[in-house]
Amino acid sequence: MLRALSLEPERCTGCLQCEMACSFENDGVFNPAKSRIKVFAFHEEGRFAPYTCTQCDEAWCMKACPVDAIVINAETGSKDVLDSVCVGCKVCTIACPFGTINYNSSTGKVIKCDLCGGDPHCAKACPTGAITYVDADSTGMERMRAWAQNRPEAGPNYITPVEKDIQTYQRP
Amino acid sequence: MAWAKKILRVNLSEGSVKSEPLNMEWAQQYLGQRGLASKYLVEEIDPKCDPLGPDNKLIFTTGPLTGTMASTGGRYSVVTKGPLTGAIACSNSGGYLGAELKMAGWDMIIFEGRSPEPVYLYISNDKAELMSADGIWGKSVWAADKIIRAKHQDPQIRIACVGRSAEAGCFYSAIINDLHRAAGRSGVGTVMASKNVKAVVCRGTQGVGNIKDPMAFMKATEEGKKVLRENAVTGAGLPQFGTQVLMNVINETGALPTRNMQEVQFKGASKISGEAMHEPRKSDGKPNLTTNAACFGCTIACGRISTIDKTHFSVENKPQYWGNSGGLEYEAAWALGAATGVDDLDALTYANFVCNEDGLDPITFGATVGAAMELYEKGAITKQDTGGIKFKFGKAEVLTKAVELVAAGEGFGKDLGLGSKRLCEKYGHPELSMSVKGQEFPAYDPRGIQGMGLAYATSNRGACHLRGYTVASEVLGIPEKTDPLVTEGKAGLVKAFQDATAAFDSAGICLFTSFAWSLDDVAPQIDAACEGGWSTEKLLELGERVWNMEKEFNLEAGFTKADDNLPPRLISEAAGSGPAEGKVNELDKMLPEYYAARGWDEQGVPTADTRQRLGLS
Amino acid sequence: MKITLKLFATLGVYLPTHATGNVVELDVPEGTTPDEVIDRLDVPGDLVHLVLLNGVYLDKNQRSSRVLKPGDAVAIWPPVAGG
Amino acid sequence: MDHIVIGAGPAGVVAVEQLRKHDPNGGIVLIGDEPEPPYSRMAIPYYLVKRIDEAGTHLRKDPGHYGALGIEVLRDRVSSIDTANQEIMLDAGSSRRYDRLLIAAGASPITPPISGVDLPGVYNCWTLEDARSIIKLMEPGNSVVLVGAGFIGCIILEALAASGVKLTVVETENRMVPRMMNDVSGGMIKDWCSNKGVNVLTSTRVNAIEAAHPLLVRFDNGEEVAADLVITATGVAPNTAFLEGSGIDVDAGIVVNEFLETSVPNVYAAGDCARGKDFSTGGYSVQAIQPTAVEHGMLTARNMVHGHSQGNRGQVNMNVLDTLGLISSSFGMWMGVDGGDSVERIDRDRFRYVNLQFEDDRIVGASALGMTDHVGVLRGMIQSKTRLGDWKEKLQDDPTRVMEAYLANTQVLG
Repeated sequence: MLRALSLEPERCTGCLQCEMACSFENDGVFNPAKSRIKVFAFHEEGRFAPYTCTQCDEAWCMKACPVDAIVINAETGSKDVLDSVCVGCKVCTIACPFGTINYNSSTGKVIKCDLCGGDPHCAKACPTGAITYVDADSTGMERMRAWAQNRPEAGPNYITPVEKDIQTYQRP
Repeated sequence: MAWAKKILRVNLSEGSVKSEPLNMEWAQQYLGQRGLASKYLVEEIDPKCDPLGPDNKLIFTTGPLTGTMASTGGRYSVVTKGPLTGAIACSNSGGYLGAELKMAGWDMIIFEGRSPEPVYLYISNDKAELMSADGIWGKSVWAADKIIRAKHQDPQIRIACVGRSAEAGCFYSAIINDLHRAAGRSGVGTVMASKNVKAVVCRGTQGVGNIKDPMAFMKATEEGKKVLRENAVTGAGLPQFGTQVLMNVINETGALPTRNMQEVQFKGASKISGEAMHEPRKSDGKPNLTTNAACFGCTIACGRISTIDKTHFSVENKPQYWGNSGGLEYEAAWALGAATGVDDLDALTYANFVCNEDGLDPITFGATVGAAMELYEKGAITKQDTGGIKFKFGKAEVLTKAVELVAAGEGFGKDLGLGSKRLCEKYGHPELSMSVKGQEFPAYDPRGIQGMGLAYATSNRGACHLRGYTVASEVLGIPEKTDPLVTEGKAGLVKAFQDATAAFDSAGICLFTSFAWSLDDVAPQIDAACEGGWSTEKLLELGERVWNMEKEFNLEAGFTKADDNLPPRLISEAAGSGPAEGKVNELDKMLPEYYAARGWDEQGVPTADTRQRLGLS
Repeated sequence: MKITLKLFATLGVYLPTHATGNVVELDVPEGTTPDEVIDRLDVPGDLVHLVLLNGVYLDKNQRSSRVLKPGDAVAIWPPVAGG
Repeated sequence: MDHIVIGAGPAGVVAVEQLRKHDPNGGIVLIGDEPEPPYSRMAIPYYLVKRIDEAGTHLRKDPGHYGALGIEVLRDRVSSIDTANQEIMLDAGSSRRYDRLLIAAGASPITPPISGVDLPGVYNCWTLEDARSIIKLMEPGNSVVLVGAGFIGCIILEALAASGVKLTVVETENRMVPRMMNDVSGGMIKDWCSNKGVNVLTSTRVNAIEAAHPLLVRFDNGEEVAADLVITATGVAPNTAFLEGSGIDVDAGIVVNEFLETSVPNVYAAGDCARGKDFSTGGYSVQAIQPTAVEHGMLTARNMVHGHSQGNRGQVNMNVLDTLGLISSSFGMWMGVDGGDSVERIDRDRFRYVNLQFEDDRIVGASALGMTDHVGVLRGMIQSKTRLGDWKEKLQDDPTRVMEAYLANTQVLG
């Protein structure tokens, strides 16, 4: 069964261990600026929200890529950037409606979460269980609920980011 | 390695910024952060210089573990000659700024001279520039933060800033980073403002990559995190209740300094305690505490994020204070509460917010208000002096007004901004200042915790709990329980805590790890990160070297044995209640033992043997 | 006889409902020890870390031997620290 | 069912793949008139700087990709369409019947009405063939004049500058990328390029190109520049000439309805040649951008096979551009809407710029310089019409916090 990253903002303390683990795994340095997962701080609200690619079925990034540099990992279902093919045109970065694929100016390529090939280091590094790697199906309900609260006025027959694409959220 | 091996030297008088290599020979002797920056300060300034003059220097410094995956590896310190004390000052802060500095590729920033115009330093990786502080000078930290962010258009920049209090010359202004983390004590913010520097704004995207043995480092840091996770204090106690859990502990122990240390127990303690922060309020049903939060890299997450009841008098019609921000830590809650006799949790939280908003050390501020209240009680100051405010113990309205005045540097706030020593001297009662070397005590009465009396008296930056926290042993039983009411063995205990603490403070990690970690847990992490073979023994010796170096700076600055002392109240007026009832602090018994244990002569001067043993030249 | 029991931090949930704040007055038989009071309220033993009798630290081995006197105050914390 | 797709660009290629998905057994023919396998014009700049070889520009890397899907790829050119009989006529002389036809014929560069544009050494930069010719003249030290600083001109600008040529860019409007950036940000891109040694002439026209040195470009301000190579990039126009007489309505692009069907039943249009629905305006216009081509391709394939179940809510017009390291992007109604609010932050010294346009409490448009992290969320918020509530005010205070605004309004933050 496919697994997905489950993100629970309520458990996040903003320590950024996930960002360091991610950048260390991918680039060999501790560098949150190059992390594929990002913790956003909400100071006034007293909240932190870890956020990364949901490996959405629509795969906006993959479809927008003009050179076929983003492919589905058959094992994990993640959408992976092939560095050898990516030309750095950045079309995917504006196409992804979740803002989770970014241009890395030091390599001239784009970067996104690839689930570390099925062993996501961010989840391993998270000290509070705010990031866990779980069976994909178990995250579905909450995603739909989150989306339903923010559904645009348009009816269901329109092409737009749809429920299954919305980041998972689960109350502990 | 882990060091960036680069220092940013900012000559404010010339308006120049330049990069220079880190002195790696010193790095082997002093590691980083507190130790290494103190070495630079000691080498570069005249200990007799005016702390607020251009000859003083201000050093922002990280440690080798700052910006790494080591738990709590996000610390930085600010080292300078402190204006509150005239002694060497080193104030340590968490948040995210320290790691960002490292990510930008810098171990340290050394500010020297004085800028002719208000400026701020903008660092973007290896580029650094001084920029005009027009538009932010005269603004609070919180207001300036917004303006700077809007200007630089980068939500990820990190900012350390001084508030209006520092600009107004308050002697105990802090440097606030990330809105509510503080390099808090000794007036390091005052020094920054005296140099016409409003803020350090940093964005680092280079990361920290020069780890000596990355795989060994990941293993060592993971083991360290496991120890923190499995330890009941760092794994559960601190995240759940924060440091504020101590309020009731210390009150029960009879060591909660109350009303300018006239008493050792506070009836209102439970109302301002960590437990009280969890209680739903009557008015809005929400607790004071929203959540706990971590600093960069911290797997403990003891930070408090709080709100104030919107209907509370302090914030009525002031929506800017209705959101969440940094809540009360134990020391702040004590100073703003017990020291002043105020037991209104929301008033304390408001005062704490304002301390962050305008960059004040809440410990010195609260203690100074407590001193002012006693001066008022004694008739030494009157309503004429205070601008009409009745400075009575226990009045929440006095506390909230006072913090606003000091924050803005207005009215009686100017007097309160002097700190308790100068304030009490000004009004003819120097004995009423509860301070050592001009710096106010934190939240542990040395009559009820004897070792803390010695720790305060000998602390190189003036009275301080973060230089030798023997409370851990004397009250909490970490690592081993000792009797708080006896003096025997305390000299050695204080020395051991002081030396170990200096090592922790030089590494880039938080002292709170020491509730679970010994240096045996720290050494493998440093050793995997840094060249040079780092053992527990080497770290302990480094800690002792740092301590002695700081001491020698103070001696050259003019401090003597007479300054290793406590206010007369604590050695002559007995505690009136609790387990310590009838006791005073017996510093006179402990101090000679301490000097001997340190290898110092009877005047508290390191002997030639000691200096040689530690490699101090 | 009457004694005062204070359960702090996470132990607060083990207080009887009539407790105010973290404090409750209890009627206990003469000869009661701190450990017996702890057992009576079903406080898990591994959470009992810091025990103060009238503000004075009680070592683990004293908790079952020390006999309480009328008016004694026992305060208990789980593992905590601060500073 | 037999499907014919005219045009082997992104819209056509995505369409045939999706057609196969929706119609496992249908006949599918993809017709392209260029000799290469289907490739991406977006990749040409990277081919010019030799970061990739020709194969690196191909839309699909596996040569057997189309065959494996049972898609016939035909190199030919459609000369006309007989919509009454559902047939297309090919240049090669044959004809083919279709049940469903998709026109994804793309666009062609407009040759500016300047004397001398037909001289040797003057090229468009549109096809791989153009690129091959240009590469030969991109010798370091050579003088190159780029006519037009629109999106197409700017994407090859970096390649030209990187190759070490002496580069002059001339643009009739007062700024660079005028259809993507306003005066301020377009001006900042000009400053950036000028600082990097590119000679940028705005509000300037080319009067003539003459055969001398080998070329001489004369401007309307009286100046002239000697050039080894002149590249014109003055816009593109939909390829619709072959539709004459087909009965398919064309009006500055092929007219389609919300199902991307043309005025003739069973004939659809997609990509650069189609006047598709604009998400922001609700009106119909040509959006010659890669993501729109792809979305059109997907939508038409579904509608061709399953009928009109899937309406088109419209595509958000958006662009991203890298001019010598300065990254710019624009989304939707970046120029604003009547009665809307906006916020703009300008830092000329550090080349940072952000502009958000609101209608009510929703973002309807944005443009930025130097913003690369999480920038796609602007598209997401525009397209999902995310209500911002009190975050509108927060964004007006600090418009860079778009990701937080999105999360705060779509996640349950405890």
